[in-house]
This record gives sequence, structure tokens and C-alpha cells, in this order.
Amino acid sequence: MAIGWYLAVSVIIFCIGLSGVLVRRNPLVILLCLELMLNAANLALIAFSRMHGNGDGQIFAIIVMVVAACEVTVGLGLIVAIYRRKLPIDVDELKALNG
Amino acid sequence: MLRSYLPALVFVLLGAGIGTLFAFANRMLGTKRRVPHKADPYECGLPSEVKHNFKFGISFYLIAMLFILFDLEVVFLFPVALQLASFGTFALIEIGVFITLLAVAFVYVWRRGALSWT
Amino acid sequence: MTTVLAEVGFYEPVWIQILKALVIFAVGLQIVPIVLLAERKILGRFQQRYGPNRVGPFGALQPLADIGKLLWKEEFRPKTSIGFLFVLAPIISIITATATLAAVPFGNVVDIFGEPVGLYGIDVNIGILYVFAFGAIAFYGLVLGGWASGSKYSFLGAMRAAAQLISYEVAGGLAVVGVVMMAGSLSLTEIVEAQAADGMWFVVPQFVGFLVFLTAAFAETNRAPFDLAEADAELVGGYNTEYGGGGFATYFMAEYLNIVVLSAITATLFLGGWLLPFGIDPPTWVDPLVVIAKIGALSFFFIWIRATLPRLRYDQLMSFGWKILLPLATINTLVTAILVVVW
Amino acid sequence: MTLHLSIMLWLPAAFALLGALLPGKLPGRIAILGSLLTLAYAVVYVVDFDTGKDGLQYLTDEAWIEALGINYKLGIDGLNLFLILLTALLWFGATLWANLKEWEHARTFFLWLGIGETAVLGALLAQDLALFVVFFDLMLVPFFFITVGWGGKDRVPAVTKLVIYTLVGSLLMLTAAVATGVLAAEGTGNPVDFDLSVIQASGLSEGSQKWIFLFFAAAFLVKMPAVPLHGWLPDGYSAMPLPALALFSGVLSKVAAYGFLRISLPLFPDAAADFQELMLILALVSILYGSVMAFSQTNARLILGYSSIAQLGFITLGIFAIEGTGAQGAILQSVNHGLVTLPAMFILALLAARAGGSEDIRDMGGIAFKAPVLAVFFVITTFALLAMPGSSNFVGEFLILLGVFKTQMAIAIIASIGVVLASVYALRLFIRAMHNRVGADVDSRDLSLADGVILVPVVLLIIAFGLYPQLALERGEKATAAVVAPARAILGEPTGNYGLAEEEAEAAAEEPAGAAPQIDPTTGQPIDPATGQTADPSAQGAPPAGGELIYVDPTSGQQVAPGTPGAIAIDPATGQPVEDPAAGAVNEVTP
Amino acid sequence: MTTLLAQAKIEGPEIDWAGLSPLIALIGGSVIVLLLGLFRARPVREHLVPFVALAAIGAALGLTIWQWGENVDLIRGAMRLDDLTLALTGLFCAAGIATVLLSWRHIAPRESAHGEFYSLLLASLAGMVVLVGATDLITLFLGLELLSIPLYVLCATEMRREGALESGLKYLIIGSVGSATLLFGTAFIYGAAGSTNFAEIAAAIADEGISDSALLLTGVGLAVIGLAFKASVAPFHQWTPDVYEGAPTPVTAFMAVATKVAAIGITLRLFDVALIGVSDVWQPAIAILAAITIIVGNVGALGQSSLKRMLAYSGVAQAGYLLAGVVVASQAGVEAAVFYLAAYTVMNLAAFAVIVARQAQRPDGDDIGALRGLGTERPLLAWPLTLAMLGLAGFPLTAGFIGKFALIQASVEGDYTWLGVMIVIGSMISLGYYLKVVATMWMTSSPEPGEAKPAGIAPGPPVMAGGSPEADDARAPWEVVLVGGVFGLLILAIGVYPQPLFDLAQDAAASLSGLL
Repeated sequence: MAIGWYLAVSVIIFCIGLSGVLVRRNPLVILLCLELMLNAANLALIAFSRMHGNGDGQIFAIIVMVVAACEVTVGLGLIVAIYRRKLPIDVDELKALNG
Repeated sequence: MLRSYLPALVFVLLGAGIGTLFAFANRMLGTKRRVPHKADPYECGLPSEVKHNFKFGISFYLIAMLFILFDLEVVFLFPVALQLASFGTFALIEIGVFITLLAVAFVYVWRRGALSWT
Repeated sequence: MTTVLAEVGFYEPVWIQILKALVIFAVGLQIVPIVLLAERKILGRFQQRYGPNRVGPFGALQPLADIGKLLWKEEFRPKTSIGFLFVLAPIISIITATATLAAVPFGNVVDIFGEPVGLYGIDVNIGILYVFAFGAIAFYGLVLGGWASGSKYSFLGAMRAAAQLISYEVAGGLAVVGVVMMAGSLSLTEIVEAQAADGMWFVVPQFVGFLVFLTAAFAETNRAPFDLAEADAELVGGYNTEYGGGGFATYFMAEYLNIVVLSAITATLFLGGWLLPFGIDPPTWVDPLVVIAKIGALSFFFIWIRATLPRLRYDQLMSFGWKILLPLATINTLVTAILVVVW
Repeated sequence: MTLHLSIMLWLPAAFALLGALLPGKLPGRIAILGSLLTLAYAVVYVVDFDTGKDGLQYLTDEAWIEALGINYKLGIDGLNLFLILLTALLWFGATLWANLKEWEHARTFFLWLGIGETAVLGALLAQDLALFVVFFDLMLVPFFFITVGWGGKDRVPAVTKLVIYTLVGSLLMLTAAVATGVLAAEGTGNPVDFDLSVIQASGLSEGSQKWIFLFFAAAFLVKMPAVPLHGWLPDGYSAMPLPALALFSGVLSKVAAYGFLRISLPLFPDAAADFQELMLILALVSILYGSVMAFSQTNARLILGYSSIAQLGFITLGIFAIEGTGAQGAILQSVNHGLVTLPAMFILALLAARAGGSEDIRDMGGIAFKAPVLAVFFVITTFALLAMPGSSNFVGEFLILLGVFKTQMAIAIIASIGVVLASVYALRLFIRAMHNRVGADVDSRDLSLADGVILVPVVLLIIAFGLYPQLALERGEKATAAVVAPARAILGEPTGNYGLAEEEAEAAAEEPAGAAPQIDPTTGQPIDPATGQTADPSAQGAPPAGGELIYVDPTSGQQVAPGTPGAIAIDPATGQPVEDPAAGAVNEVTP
Repeated sequence: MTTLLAQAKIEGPEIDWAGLSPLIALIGGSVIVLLLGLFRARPVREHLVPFVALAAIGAALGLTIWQWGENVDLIRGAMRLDDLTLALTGLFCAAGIATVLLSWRHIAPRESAHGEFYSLLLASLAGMVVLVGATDLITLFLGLELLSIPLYVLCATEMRREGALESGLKYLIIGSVGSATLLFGTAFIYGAAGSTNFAEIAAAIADEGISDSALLLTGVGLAVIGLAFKASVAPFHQWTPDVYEGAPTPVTAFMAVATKVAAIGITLRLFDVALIGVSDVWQPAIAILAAITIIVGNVGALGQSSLKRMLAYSGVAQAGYLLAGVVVASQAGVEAAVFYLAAYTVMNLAAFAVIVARQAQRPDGDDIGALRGLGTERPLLAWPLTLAMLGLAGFPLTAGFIGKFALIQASVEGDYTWLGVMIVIGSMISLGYYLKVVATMWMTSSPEPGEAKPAGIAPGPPVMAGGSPEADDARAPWEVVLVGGVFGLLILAIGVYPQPLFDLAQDAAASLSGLL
């Protein structure tokens, strides 16, 4: 099976996600990019799962989905909380900690 | 195999074709009489206040979060449901624990007032 | 080789696949104007009036006329809109509707001129997930449309649509879990066959699930009494306020196509698909007709409810979804699980 | 196996802890009691020490951390006996001294003082490399806190500098110590064991010895301090409160010198031989630099500080003569310098009190006119400091120079200049402070009774020690000879120069079984080379059946008649010293 | 149309309930606490909830002790209950108990509904237990996220303070990047080895000669990076000081201690069990990371005036030390790492307890200047912090010294002497900041009246109303002082008599077989 193509796509998605996290300012977009990274891994997992013909990768992928959802939920919660406090929704403007 | 999905692709293409056709039909068939006010967003007849940045209300984020969590319930239940008969009691216990945990979360969310909209 | 999700091995040659897709698409799309017209006529009857009766015999050509009228309108869009998304949104809607149509089984594999052909667009091992997946994408069609319009009514409608869709998707999804447990498969044809094997439609053991699913289906299709997203009294037209002409026609068509498709899915999951009651086993060519008949019946039910029930208030809508349907579906799942395992 | 060493070791800390729980002036009093008891213990050890016995006495050996191969092994031999006495003595003196003054938060102060004594005693007693490192590092902690809490101006940067200097050395030593233990165990297949005798028995390759030696040397040289690692000294000396400084300068620096003898020479003989010249030159530079700086300072503390650099240079010189005489001199000189430091510091405090709080010798002067007794004590101390013939410092420096002379004549000659310089700065200090014009703010008065109580015994001890240095020399000679033996063997010189050690080495060389006397690490008893078994200590009391004992004079190495005082009994069959049945000495001290 | 598996009878996995019992206690506690938090009565929320949380952790600890010596696979090889798991679980429980006590009267649980706070804490603890017991990549990832996600929220619990939410979001983003990277790495490892089970991966590496496959090595590299994020190993540590500073102090204490233990614990298991076959690849890489971490952490800590930031950097440095135990992949290495983890836990908890107590007294309690005069005015607070600082710096007769000693010994034995030297160099640099804290505490008031503050000390406390030491009569909660005192004593106790702890560490190390 031409695993290379799946991997190539997966790596590209991962890199897009990673660069998004590093470059973008809006935390919502950053969350999306995080999802992208996780889903890139999911793609790789499922591709490998088919390659090896065992279900481990699929189970892994389902769990990753859940985890991704939890992360997004928490992320959204934090963003909403910040929004409620009228803080700037821009990670570069969150300067109180001199990050 | 993936070939089973070929008809789905055909359906998607057909749907897209119809959508595109409709979307551009007006451009070709319709009349063209430009009046500036036509391009105003609908405001019940009042002078329009043009705004670009709409933001979702906070309660919608809350719903979104709840949705994510409970939709996952479904994600987990489907595979177990599929093999329920063959797994037998083990899966039953599994589902029981799982749903109990979710029920706890549900009760908590309810009691904390996340499910009440005013 | 062990795969957790079952693999469906059968598929036809490419040309048959494409051909049957075209046929199903054509037939499915024909049902839409019929339902449209039927709704107007039936609503009229409910409200002690005639409904459309000028265009063609008994107003039969009214839908065609409507579409023609819409397509000949001038193209315009608000200057506040985001052009690309504004155009794309209705296309997404119609694509998801048609794509879901592919999953509807009108019958099992039959021999047509010596070739085995499945009377369905696709039959995959994740059939139900496929339906839900496109249902989830449909959400984008509405929300993007409302948001890209740049109008406050559209936006409010989109928000409502978003909240409503995702709220009821959970309950809908959970309601199906019971069916899956009983059938032991996600494939729609296998679910029908499981009903055949059990000798009873799943509506009987899964009555609660059926109710929940049906209710969710109303909400998913933005039908009364859950049509808050396009509540004309409050929001003018909801997410499609700013759409006219082709865009509006697309949305409209998608909505009715969704009614058809969801009716079909409901019929498949709970009402035995192409099966007839009382063990009647007709020749296979009748199967699609049985399905279409069930679609018709359910669509009539959709219209009936619209004519009967008033629109819910928004908080009632959400509370109903979360506080009643969700626990109900969960309990249904749990009970089903126990029953399936114990028996 | 005996508990006594542990009791002595933990006594000061225990009393200090007890004192810390008590109110009012009691902590100080309790601390005096603790240090006095420790001193008593130390004196008993000195008296009870069995000069004729080889190896460690009063051995305590328990596994402490088995997983790491660290033992709780304490023992006394000629190397540390007098340093322990010195420690106990100086601590007693300093505790008394500290009691003369009101301290803020006295409880904590005395707590730290007591812990400090325990730490120093631990470092001196430790016969396990890791245990030594533990106590060596621990020594610093109390002084850090004392300086931070009760020090002078700019104490924080000063003490930080001091701690960083010394701990950098210590941490290097830590690595080196771990490496020593691991590398020594590597070849043997045994688990890692940090017991000094075990390490010595397995030995290290020459390549590893070199860097390990340098790491250890860094730690010791910083602590001493020696040029060029003395950068902390001016600040540190200025910041520390005087009683603590007396201890720091008088005792802690000696532990470093002791470390060379206890660890570097026997464990890394190859490296010690290789780096002998380097160390000698460092020592020489320290002597000259220290002397010159001491001469050019006006702050009395710094004069004493730099003089200690010079003195420790001498000590280092003695150690790295790699020769019995030099090493003996080094130990003697360590004790001497410690003995001098306490009264010198104390007098400095008295002088400062009379000179309006200033410790600058330009602000002093003419104090002697109204304080003749003080002047007398001061002059005795000064003479001891500059090694007047007749003082034990003289003997020490003489032995050191003698040792170096035998190996490195040129260095010995240059080092002699240091002796001259010492008299210059010591006398300058005395004259500027006590004579000359009366300083502007000087308000001279003589010793108070309390001052005298502290000063008199110490000064008397200096005198006594000057008259009878053999007390220390006798007890130290065996150990020193054994310590330098491996390195001497590397240098290709005869092992030891004192009769006994020499003879022993010769006897050992003739024996096919092994060169050096073997010590059983667990019991500390010599191993019988013939049988490979540990000689039964109780059996040693009786003369062996094989033949008559030979009696040897330890100073001359000549065979003497049985019953001669100070003679050592040797079993001709084994070449090992045995308990002299005629002398009837006891094995263990029972205070 | 057949489904392959629908017909096959699938056996449910054997579940060792006794082995899972500590985990069940934690999760059950989490659920109960969450529900208890719904009660309106103040005493229930403010005292019963933390008490139940304590009870749950205590039960988990008790069950851990009960299970000691068991070496069993749980849930068909997904988790393993061995002495390593149990030893680290013990540490988590200790950290958990301390955190509950520190939070008892802290503002963070009050602002975030008590039930939620403690429930999340317990959930995170459960995640840690899962993580260190994981013998499967899936369990590993699951544990890691169960650990992390509650922590993201806990960081943000002090909602009214600006830094808290920010630190939570920052932690979430960085932590998720780390998780995603680790996940991607594990996907590749799975791809190369064909299994997610550690033992099977090790077997695959040994048998199938994939030790030089690019897939595996990429995976290992990504996994190293991912874990480095979690363990705050340089150069992936930048989030640490900000997050530590922003989070509520009890949570910071928990993060600093437990997360590190968990991250190092799973690193030990992943690399020393699953990837032992390619040790010649990752050993140098991790060794270099460790060296960088030691230097970066220690140098970074030098300039900090906030104690929390300082401890954050110090934690980075300590992670570097700990990695030495991973690098050598020997029994001694694991033993030393486990021992040092225990020492690290004890020392940091003592230090954080004092910071919490000080913050209860003064608004600037986190600043180093707030410690001035602590030694004489509040010796009960000063002593634990002093011991903690000395221990972290590696002074003898403290737990830290013995731990470093063991780590250096393991490095030298594993032919990584230079790493041992790096540990020492790091410790030297660390003196600069640890001693500054100690000196600040114990310095009596300056003798010269004109001297406002002695040179060399960080700028003194900002002058504010009630900021002077005489005026702050706010008493630190006794349970916080208790935590500080107990852990302070433990620092000494371990330093003086470490053998029992070494025995435990030895058992733990022995449970990993197949080490170099």
C-alpha cells in the first residue's frame, strides 16, 4: 500500500497546523490549528492501521478525537472567560506575564 | 474499499453542479438594474447600520462546548454498540460506567445552570 | 486481519455505480417538488383554503414556476456580505443534502440484466456515520450563509440555527445507538435486514428512540415547531434573509431534500426500509416503491406537524433538547444495551 | 566497633538543638556545655590513643546508604587525632567568647555554631569518601547562616561569593568522589563502595586519577584558601563575625589540608606524584603572596587572613613534599596555626573594642601602655605566629622545610623567605597596634576577667605545645608515613623516612604476599598477610606463638630492648605491629 | 455483505480490579467531589469537599501501599501495575494531599466552585496514574491528556486575576502543541513497529531490524520533543515560568511537582522499555537536551525576583538533572531518577507551602523581597523554605544532595560522566539564586540605619500599606504551615536516612526489565 501518500498528506497537515499555531494571533484560529495537528496524527494513525491490518490505530484515532474535543472545549471555555473579562482576544496582546 | 464511495462522489458533484448552476443562473438570466440601496443589508426599512464584525454570544460557546462533550458520548457508544452482542457483559458494564460518568457531568452542568437559557 | 468496524466488500463495476447514482439522484430530486407542492396544498387544506391551483392542473406546475421565477431574478447581494462565502454557503447546503441521499437504501442487491446492482447510492460499513457526517457539514451551510450575509437578522438566524442543530444532533445520534445495538451494524442495508431477521421493525422495540430521532429530525431540518432559525416573525427570514434568486432557491431545495432524505433514513432505521409489514414479501422491484411510499408518509407527517403545532420559544427549544431528549435517548441506549446483552 | 565517635560527633549538634528550644541565655550556656563535653571527649582520645597501633582506632563502620555504597565509617588515626582536639578546643573557646556578647536571636546563632562543630568533626572523622564529602560541604552551611545573620557590612555579597567559591569546589569534589567510587569498583566487579580503604585497595587508573585529583585539589585549595583560588577571602573575612571567623580560619581551612592527606595522597598517588611540582609551586606562591599581602594590609583581619594564606601555603608545601617529615610538619603546623588563630582573632576583637570599633591598624596604637597583660598575651601569640624558635610553629615549619628540602631543594630555599616575611608582618601588626602613637579613638584598658578566661588557657596551650611537640608527632608519624607511602613509591623514593615506616616498607618489599600492610575495611584491623584473615584483635594482645616480639624505637627505627618506653612491638613473623603485652595498653577507650 | 468481526466472538479483556483500585479511588473521588460541590451549604462546599478529596487521595495512597510488590498487567497490556507505577503513584498522592491542604483556604477553589477545583485535581491525579502505568501508546496519550486538560483549567481557576486565565490559555496552547507532537511521534512509532504495545514495540525493534528505519527514528524524535514540552525541558520550556507565575500557587505547586514526576516517569518507561533497542540513538539526543536544560534552567533562574518564576526555572533545571537518570537506561539510572523525583517532590512542596503561606499574609508574598526577615519573625515558615532551597541546591544532609549523588553516580556508571559534570555545573550556577533566597530570609535587620537595603539583594518589597513585616499579623493557615513543616522535615529525614527510600526506588527500578 502506498503509505507514503497518506503520510505526505498527514505531514503537510501537521506542518500547516504547527505553523498556524506559531504564526496566528487569534486564539480561536490557534485552537483550530491545534485540531489540525491532532487530526494529521489521526490520519497517519489510520493509514498505519490499514497498513498493518490491525485495529490499534483506529482505536487510537477515536481516543484522539475525544481528547481533541476536550482540548477545544477547555480552550473555548478559557477564551469565553477572557472575553467576559474584556481582555483582548489576541495572544500577542496578552502581555501581563511578559510571555 | 474506497470504491464503494464512488457513487457518493457522484452525488456530491451533482449537488455541487446544481448549486453552482443556481448560484450563477441569476447572473446570466436575471435583469441588471443597479440601485445602491439594493446592496444594503435588510434592516426593516430603517437606515442600515452596517456592521462587519459580528460576534457569537457567550451562551453559544457554552452550547458548542456541551455539544462537543456529548457528541463524544455518541462517538464512543457507536463502536461499543456495534460489538455489543459479542462483547456481552463486559461491554454492558463499560457502557454503564461510561453513561454514569456522563450522567454525573450532565447533572453537574444542569445544576450549575448551564442548561438554562434566559 | 482484524478490523473493528466491519468491512463491506461488495461493489459494482464503475459504470453501474455512476449510472445508479444518476438514477437515484434524478428520482430523489423529483420527489422534492412533489413534497413542496404537497405541503402547500395540504397546508391550504388544513387552513381551509385551496393552496396553489393556478399553474397547471391543480397547481401542479407551481414548483417549476417558482424555480423559474427565482432563477430569472436579478442577482444582488448586500455590500456587507463576504462574497465568496455568501455564494458558497447555499452550495454547501445542497451538496450535503444530495450526498446524504446517496446513503438511502431503496432496496437490497438485485439482478438487473444479469448484473447484481445494489438499490442504493452507497452501502458502506459506516452508513449511519456517513449520514451524520454530512448532517454536521450542513450546519456550515446555514451558519456560513447567515454570517457571510453581513446582516444582523441573518446572523441571528445563523446563530440560532447553529445552536439548534448541534443541540439536537446529540439527541439524534444517541437515539440511533439503540438501533445500532440491535442491528449490530452501521450499514443501513444491514439494519434493514436485521429488522427483517428480527421479524419486527425497530420502531417497536425502539419506540422511544424513534420519537427522539424524529423530533431531532424536525429540528435538524429547521421544520416547525423548531423553525426558529427562519422564524419570519422575529427574524424576517433567518439565515437566508439576504438571499434571493438562485441562492434562495438552493436553500429551499436543500431544505426539502433534507426532509425527503431524513424521512427515508427514519424509514430505514425504524420503519423497516423496503420491508412490508406482516411478513409480506413482494418481488424486489416493489422495494423502491415501498421506500418511496414510506417517505411520502413521513413527509406528510412533517407537514401535518407544521400545520398543527405552534413554534416553540427559543429557551423552550433548547431546554427540550437538552433536558428531555438527551436524557431520554441516553436511558433508551442503556435499556437497549441491557436488553440486547441479556437476551 | 564503638559508639563513642558517633557520640562525640553528634554531641555539639544535639546540645545546640536542645539549646535552640530553651529560652533566654540558656542556649549559650548549653552550647558551652556541649562544646566542653566534646573537648573532654577529644582529650580522652588523645590520651587514650594507642601510638603503637597501625590503622584506625575507635572504628565505627555501618552501611549508611547501601544503594549508593556509602558507609557511616568513622575512625581516628594519627592524621586526624590532633585536628579533632584542635577543633574541639577552638570551638569551646569560640563558644565561650560568643557568650561574652549579646547576640540577636542567640538561639539560632548557637544552633549554627553547634552544627558547625559537628560538621567539622564529621569531615575529620569520616573514613568514607562520600561521607567526607557530605560533611565537608555541610561545614559551610552554618558559616553561611552565621555570616548572613550576624555578619558585618556587605555580608550578603561577601558570603555569597564565599559560598559559591567553596561550593563550586565542593561540587567538583562531589563529582570526583562519585567517579572515584564508581571507577574503583568498575574493575573489581564489586558493587560501588566509597569506603576509603576499599577504594585504596582497588585503585584507579592513572588517567582517571589525574582529573579526579585536580577536582579534589580545587575544592581543598579554595577552602584553604590558596592562590589563585583565594578571591573570596578579603570579602569573606571582612564580613564574618569574629568568633566564627576564628573558627573558619583556624579549623575549616585545616580540614582542606587534612583532605589532601586523607584522600588525595593515598587514593591518587600517581596523580599526586605527577602534580607534585604544580602543588608545590602553588604552595610557594601562596606563601609569598600571602606574606606580601599581609604586610601591605592595614585591616587587622585581612592581615590575619593573608597570613593564613601563607601559613596554609606552608602546610600544603609539607603535604606535597610527599615525605613523612613534611606531612608530619603539615599536621603539626595545622594544629599550631589553629591554636594561634583563635587568640589572634580574640585579641583583634579586644583591640577593635579599644580602638573605637575599627579594625584598621592605623586607628590603633599605643594600646600596650594601659594594657600590659594583653600585650604579653599578644606578644606570645605573635611569636607563635612568626614561628619563633621554641614555639611549636617553629618545629612545624622546620619539619616542613626539612621534608621539602629532601625532595625539592630550590623550593625549600625560596619557601624559607616566607618564614622571614612572616616575622615582618606579624611584628608589624603587633607594633602598630600595641606601641606607636596612641590612636585617635583609642581608649585602652586591660583584659577583663572573662577575656582572660578565654585567652589564658589557649596561650598556655601554645606555650605547652611549643615545649612538647612530640605529643603530636609521635601520634601522627605512623599515619603520615602510611599516607605518603603510595605516592612515594610512585616517585621511586624509599617509603617513609622514619625508622619504623622505613623498616616496615622494607619488610613488606621483601615479602612476596603484598607491598603495603593490608587493612580489613570492615574491622579496621590489619589483615594477616600469611592467612589472609583478619588478625583477631583480642589475639593480638598476646604474643604470637611463632617467636619473640621485636621492639623498635619509632623515632630512630633501631631495635631496642623490650620495655623501652615508646617502643613498638613487632611480630617478626608478619612484620606487623602488635599490641605490646608489656605495656598492657587497652584497645578501646572507655571514658 | 459480511462484517468480519461481527461474527467473531470478542473476549472482554481481563481486568485486575485490585490493580486498578488506586485509579478507581481517584476517579470515584473526583465524581463524588464534583457532585458534593453542588450543595449550597457553605460548610459542605468549603470543608466537606476538600475533606472528601483528601479521603479519596488517602484511599488511593492506601491502596497503592496495599498493592506494593504486585507486578501485573492490567487490561490486556494497556497498563502495568508494578513498583514503578506504585512508587510514582505514591508521589502523586503526596503531592495531591499537599495541594488539597494548600488550597483549602486559598482563593482559587472559592472562585471556581469548590467541587470543580478538587474534582479536576483528582482527575488530573488519575491521569498521572494512568500515564506512569501506561505500557501502550494509546494509554500513554490518554493518561497524558487526562493529566493535562484538568490542569489547563486549574491554572485558570483564579478567574479574577488577570494572569490566571492567560496562563491557562497559554498552557493549553503550548501543552496541546506538545501533545500533538507526541501523538504524531507515537503514530510514527506505531507505523514502524506495527503495534502500540510497549513490549511488542520493543520486540519489533529487536526482531525486525527496524532500528534504523526512518519512520521509527522520526517518531522517536517527535516523541522526545513532545515529552520535552510536558516535562519543560529546554528548549521547550518557555511556557513554564509564565504559567507557573500565572496559576494559583497551590496549582503551581501541583504542576511543578506532579507533572514533572509523571512526565519523567513515562519517559523512563517509554524509552527504557519500548525503545531500549534504539538506545544508541536517543541516548545522546536526550543527554544533550539534558545538558541544555540544566544550563538554560539555571541561568534563567538567576535573574528572577518572583519566587514562582524562580522555582519554575529551577524546575526546568531539575528536569535536566532527572533526564540523566533516563539517559543511562540502567537500573541505577532509574533508581536514581525515582529517588530524585521523590526528593524533588518533597523539596518543592515545602517551598511552595511557604509561598502559599506568605501570600496569605502579604499581597507580594510571591516576591523574593517578601521574605525579608522571615527567618526571625516566622521561623516556622523560614525553616522549610531554607531546607527546600538548600536541598534543591544540593547541600549535604538534605534529600537533594543524596539524589544528586545518586544521579551523578548513575551517570558515571553509565559512561555519561560528562553529564554528571553538567549536573554539578548546574548546581553551581543554582547556588546563585537559591542562596539569595536563603540569605534574604535570614538576614537580620541591617546594622546601619541609613542603609535601606543591603546591596546584592533583589529590590526590596514594594512599600505598601501593611507591607511592613511588623504590620502583617495575618496568620498563615495552619494546614499550610503543617505541609511546609512536614515536607521540610522530610527533606532532612531523607537526607539523613535515605535507605528506605532507596529500597523503594530499587524495587521500582527492578520492575523495568531489559535495561542496559
